[in-house]
Amino acid sequence: MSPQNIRELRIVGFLCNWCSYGGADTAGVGRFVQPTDLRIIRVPCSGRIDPLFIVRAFMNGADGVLVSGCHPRDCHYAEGNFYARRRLEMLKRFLPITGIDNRRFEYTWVSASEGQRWQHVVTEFTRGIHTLGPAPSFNPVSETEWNKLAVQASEGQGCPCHG
Amino acid sequence: MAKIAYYPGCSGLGTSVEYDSSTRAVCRALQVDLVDVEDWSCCGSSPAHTVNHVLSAALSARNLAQVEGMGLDQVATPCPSCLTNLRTAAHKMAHQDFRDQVNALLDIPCRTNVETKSVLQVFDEQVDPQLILSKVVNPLTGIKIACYYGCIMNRPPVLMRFDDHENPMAMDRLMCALGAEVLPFPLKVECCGASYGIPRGDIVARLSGKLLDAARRLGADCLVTACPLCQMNLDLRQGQINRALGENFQMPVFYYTQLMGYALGLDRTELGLNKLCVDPHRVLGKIKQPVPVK
Amino acid sequence: MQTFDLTTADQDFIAEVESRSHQNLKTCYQCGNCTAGCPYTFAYDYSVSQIMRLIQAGQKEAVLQSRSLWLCGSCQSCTTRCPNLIDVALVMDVCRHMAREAGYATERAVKVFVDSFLKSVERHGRAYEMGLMVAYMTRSGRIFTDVDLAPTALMRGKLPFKPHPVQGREQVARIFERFRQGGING
Amino acid sequence: MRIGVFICHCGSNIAGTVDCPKVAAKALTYPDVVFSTDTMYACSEPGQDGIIAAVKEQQLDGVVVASCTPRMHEQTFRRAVERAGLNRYMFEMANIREHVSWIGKIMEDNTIKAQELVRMAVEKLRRNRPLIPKRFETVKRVLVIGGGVAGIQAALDCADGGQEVVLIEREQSIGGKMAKLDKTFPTVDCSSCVLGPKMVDIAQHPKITLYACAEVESVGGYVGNFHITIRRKATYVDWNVCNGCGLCLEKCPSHKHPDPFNENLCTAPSINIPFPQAIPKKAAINPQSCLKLTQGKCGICATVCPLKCIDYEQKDELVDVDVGAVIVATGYDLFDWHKYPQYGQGRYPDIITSMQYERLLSASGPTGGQIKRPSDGKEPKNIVFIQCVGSRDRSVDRPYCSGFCCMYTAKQAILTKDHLPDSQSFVFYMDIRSPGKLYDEFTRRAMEEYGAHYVRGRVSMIYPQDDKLLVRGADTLAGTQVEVQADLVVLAVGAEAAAGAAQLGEKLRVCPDQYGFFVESHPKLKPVETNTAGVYLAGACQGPKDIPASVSQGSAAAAKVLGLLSKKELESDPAVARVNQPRCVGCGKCIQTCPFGAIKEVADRFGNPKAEVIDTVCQGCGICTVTCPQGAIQLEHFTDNQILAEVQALCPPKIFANYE
Ligand SMILES: Cc1cc2nc3c(=O)[nH]c(=O)nc-3n(C[C@H](O)[C@H](O)[C@H](O)COP(=O)(O)OP(=O)(O)OC[C@H]3O[C@@H](n4cnc5c(N)ncnc54)[C@H](O)[C@@H]3O)c2cc1C
Ligand SMILES: Cc1cc2nc3c(=O)[nH]c(=O)nc-3n(C[C@H](O)[C@H](O)[C@H](O)COP(=O)(O)OP(=O)(O)OC[C@H]3O[C@@H](n4cnc5c(N)ncnc54)[C@H](O)[C@@H]3O)c2cc1C
Ligand code: SF4
Ligand code: SF4
Ligand code: SF4
Ligand code: SF4
Ligand code: SF4
Ligand code: SF4
Ligand code: SF4
Ligand code: SF4
Repeated sequence: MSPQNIRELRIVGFLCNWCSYGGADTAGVGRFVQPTDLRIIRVPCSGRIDPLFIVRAFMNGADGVLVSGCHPRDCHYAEGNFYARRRLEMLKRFLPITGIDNRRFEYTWVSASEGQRWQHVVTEFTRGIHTLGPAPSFNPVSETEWNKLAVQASEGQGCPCHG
Repeated sequence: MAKIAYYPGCSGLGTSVEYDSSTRAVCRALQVDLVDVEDWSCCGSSPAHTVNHVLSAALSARNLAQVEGMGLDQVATPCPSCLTNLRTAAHKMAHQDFRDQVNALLDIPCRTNVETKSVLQVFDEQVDPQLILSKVVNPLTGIKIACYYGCIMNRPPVLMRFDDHENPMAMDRLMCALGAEVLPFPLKVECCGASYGIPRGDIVARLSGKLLDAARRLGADCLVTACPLCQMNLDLRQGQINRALGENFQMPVFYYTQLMGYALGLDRTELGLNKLCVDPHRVLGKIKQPVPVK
Repeated sequence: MQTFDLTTADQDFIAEVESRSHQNLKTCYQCGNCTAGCPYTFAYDYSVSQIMRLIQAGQKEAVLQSRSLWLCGSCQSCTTRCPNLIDVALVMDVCRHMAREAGYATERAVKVFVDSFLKSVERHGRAYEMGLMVAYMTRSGRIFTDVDLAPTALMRGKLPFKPHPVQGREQVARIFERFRQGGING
Repeated sequence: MRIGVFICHCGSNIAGTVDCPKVAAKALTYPDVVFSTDTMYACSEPGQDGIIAAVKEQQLDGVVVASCTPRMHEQTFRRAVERAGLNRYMFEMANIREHVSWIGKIMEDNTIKAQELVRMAVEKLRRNRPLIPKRFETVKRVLVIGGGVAGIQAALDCADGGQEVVLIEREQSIGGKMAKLDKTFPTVDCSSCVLGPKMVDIAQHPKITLYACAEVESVGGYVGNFHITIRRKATYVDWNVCNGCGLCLEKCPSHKHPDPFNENLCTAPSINIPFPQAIPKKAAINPQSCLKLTQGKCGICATVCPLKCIDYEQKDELVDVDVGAVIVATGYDLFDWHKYPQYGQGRYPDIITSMQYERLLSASGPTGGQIKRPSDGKEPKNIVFIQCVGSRDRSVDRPYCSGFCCMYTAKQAILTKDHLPDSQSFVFYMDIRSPGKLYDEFTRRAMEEYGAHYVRGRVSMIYPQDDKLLVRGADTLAGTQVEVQADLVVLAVGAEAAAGAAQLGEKLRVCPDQYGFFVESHPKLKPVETNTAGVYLAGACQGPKDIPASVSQGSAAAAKVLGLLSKKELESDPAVARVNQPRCVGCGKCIQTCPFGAIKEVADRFGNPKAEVIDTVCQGCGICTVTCPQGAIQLEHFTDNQILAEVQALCPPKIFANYE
């Protein structure tokens, strides 16, 4: 199947409750039409997003993952988004090692009042993922090896995203 | 200073020969190294862009390509109309589609890596003010002048990116440095009637008349311009204006380069003061002779 | 005064002006700032903000027949001061192109002047003022245009009798030639 | 587990583009779902009753509602399930309105998306557990920041309601912008006659402590228990002693610096009391211009002061207060019109702002209430008012309407005619915005009775001509250009966010909108609340507002605070972090990262270090959870397992089984 024939791809969003989730609501209230691929998981703060959630989404076949939090300095929890930025930046570098095209992962900042910006972010990101097409099905070195890596990562060893 | 390509513009060969010659003379005196654009052609002036933007850009781009051929990356022109055309062409050609359309009209394609500036901008940004001061031999002390920039030297600001677009000061600063009393002319960027002198002289009479009136109300001895079209409308057509409005303006209209050359004591024939229609000598006579410093 | 039928607004016309000028004309809220600054308003039939309004209303004929299009001096006052950052002068330019393409010339003298000018450039590679004047006077039938200025200008050597040669004038002529063949909108 | 699912139509809001019955039917196939239905308006009384009945009849122990955003009705439904006898955390919401029906047009895609969101909620709910909130006491004191009319009203209402109030004002006196106004629309009554008594009430109220020349230094704590540090800036005058006699002002030799209270139309002495009705009426020294403080010379005020209260050595002072709630009322600032180069950028003295004009009109202003133009002190005849200067203008990034300038311009035109019967006012406007009670009648009066000439159009340029200002504008109704030879031009400058609002917002964790005004919790239903519990908004800090609206909001915020503090105890959100002590290795990473200092180190019975969360301090951000290398500290209600369950609901495992 060529990408053009696929109407929807699997895109997961992690949004902080205070800013970006509100921004997505504002976009809804403003009836800013967006592609329907994205499904949003609400977390209290972008600092709550464990890079493992994202890795897990990809391992389970997500075609794209979008993270959005409050603008730097606007964080409801003072500095959660700084932690998030550091972790997610690391993750972006780490992804290729696991064989995931890191263009499938993006993180950004949208405030609760920026409905229009949210529409733009979703539309652009979805467009980008459609250009890349569906994620190739995971072809791990071996399943056991992957399990090992995942467990290792979940324990904070060998996963650079922690800290 | 690096060599700068020089694009005189068609009027430099005709209605504004004195602007061209005085510009060259002043540049020479201030060590601004100009080289004429080889075999330059008309930029399209004001008419071309009213017909079609690709055509207009192509007429300009041919000249930019000539500059590229000379291995230079800066071109200066005294004429704001040429400036606008050259800059607009380069600006629009930043878009691939447009560039392709333009290049399809040209023999030699233009890559648009040339920056166009007005000669005034070169003076303002690239010439050391101390150098100018050190060369002044006839300070313009005693005359009151109004600097008129014309409507498109600084506008639109997104394109021209030079000086304040409502109250430009580059020429004021130069004239001040030369010792003249520069009045705060409020209509520095108001249009003079542009190229409608021929088809609609009535428009020019009204708009240029307004400028002359504003200068007179301020008590200016003369107007100083940086544009061949403005200068022609205000000077050559001053008689027409007087007849149309029932006025009696006697306002000399200089090119700023003429006054610069005068202050720097350059050869009078190159300044072309005798080419001005409204006799400037009464005003020049007001200039106080410098007291020789001993 | 005319009555405009708003139900039959010419959507294609609106779209064409927008796409050729790359401006979003819906953002014009008719503040009049462009008209307030336009030095030519006194000579216009429709003020520039009215032109903007007529475009919004899809009134193609009224716009293309407006004399204002031909009189705009491209002075950029409107563009520079529009609170909605519309390049109004560019919109005027685009309408003028469309009027010309549609065969209108409600200020004939201006059109003749423009045509004469470009003819002269096409022929000589540079503007040749004497030739231009002669061409303009014969074509417009206004043989007395600026005759009063001729002596002054001639005496000061400002109206050379001969065109200035450009070696590459064929190159310039070819620009015009290709342009005419190309049917370019731009 | 027995889960019930309710799919809301929201009239046609959702049902218009989502096949609700189909979503409900699909939900029945999800694990643990034993009941599923669609409902017209889930939040309405019958809607809620339906949920409660279903919980009872079907013996549900968890409920999923798919409807609007949880930011709208999560609390509503939590209360409903509680009424049905469940724990309020055994409830999940799927947002199928804002995130589905309102943004997608294709029914089929929307329906599938809604189904998946419901599935996600079900999977999360399956891992929820009941949580019990802790109760804590609140401090019965309120902090009001900003002493404009909104802050004054809020402070008085709180104090009358029996709460202690601390009011802090950045400037030397309270009163804000209103203290500078001459008269106020739509009644044209004297501003200081209305405001003055309220300011005095502030000074005299036994429950109000006022700190002027003060700002918030830092904010800690949480709703009910905020710890505030206030910086009281040095005034170089002992305010406990100064009685505002004003002797020092008269004798100060350095009296040439611009007077900000009079909008720089005149000058003021270096030791000053900004205006006669100032509250507190105390002198303060301007350290930038005082000769003693800048050059070590002078000291005259210290000699003349009969009470010997001058202290050149005075330093800033920090004061700590604990409060249960905060009201932000920091108002607005005026747009800097110099961003419009076509209005002369200050080169022409007879172009002034509307606020400067208020000072010219005011009997206590620099001209004693006579309208004189700044350049030559002459009375103007033709006065041009330009509206929307720095409002409704994308080119200066101010696309919003400032709301009150149409009205105050009409007021100024009326007052102008009162002061100068021979004058003629011209008002350039784009639209007249006067939707309040008696407001439109007021602007009409300016035109009809006071003869103000209203011109619909903007002004493109102003320049001097002889001793007049030539104002060139458009009359778009006539379709022409117009010119006025004006003696004075008054710019109705718009409102923008107050300087320092961003920094204050950061301290209070209150979000600014894209223009810097503070964001309310909900534009219709929670207009004075913020997203930070216990912090409220009043007045123009939330968006441009006139005095009646600012005062209403001041009272509304006070009502909210009184409601909050009327409760003996508050319940803390139980969705806090919790340490699984056997798993914790005591590495202390969580302690270091928690932004709120909510985790402390304790020793277990073997003396090993362990982390422990202080429930009332934890804000529930979950930063610690991600930091812990052992997965030992988990944020309740958002545990790793719960979030991973959501991920897996969306992306079912492909290559290996769930390894939870
Ligand atoms: C020229 C003009 C005329 C007007 N005329 C009228 C009228 O006739 N009728 C009418 O209804 N409205 C009028 N208004 C509008 C009126 O000014 C506002 O509605 C009103 O002032 C809003 O009150 P506020 O308390 O919200 O804000 P403000 O009056 O701005 O008060 C805010 C206060 O907070 C203080 N502050 C700011 N930041 C801090 C901080 N970080 N820490 C501590 N303190 C801080 C400020 O110093 C100020 O004292 C007019 C406005 C203008 C510009
Ligand atoms: C067509 C239309 C569309 C609107 N759209 C919007 C919008 O999109 N957004 C918005 O913000 N606003 C909108 N509004 C305005 C909105 O309706 C009002 O702001 C709002 O309803 C005011 O609420 P209220 O409680 O003051 O009055 P009401 O809604 O009028 O409620 C008053 C209640 O009191 C009852 N009542 C009256 N007299 C008595 C009595 N003597 N004894 C007992 N009960 C009595 C009435 O029956 C009624 O239930 C709209 C208005 C209209 C007409
Ligand atoms: S200035 Fe701009 S917004 Fe105003 S009328 Fe002209 S085009 Fe429209
Ligand atoms: S560009 Fe044309 S329309 Fe615009 S202000 Fe100048 S003359 Fe008027
Ligand atoms: S619960 Fe939400 S979606 Fe349902 S009717 Fe109420 S507001 Fe609408
Ligand atoms: S400082 Fe002294 S002199 Fe000045 S007002 Fe206060 S008491 Fe009077
Ligand atoms: S010490 Fe300062 S404030 Fe006091 S009188 Fe002297 S200059 Fe004025
Ligand atoms: S209130 Fe009136 S003057 Fe002020 S911004 Fe709105 S429309 Fe313009
Ligand atoms: S969730 Fe963790 S990091 Fe956040 S406040 Fe609570 S204890 Fe601190
Ligand atoms: S980070 Fe984890 S292991 Fe380390 S102290 Fe905190 S809870 Fe314990």
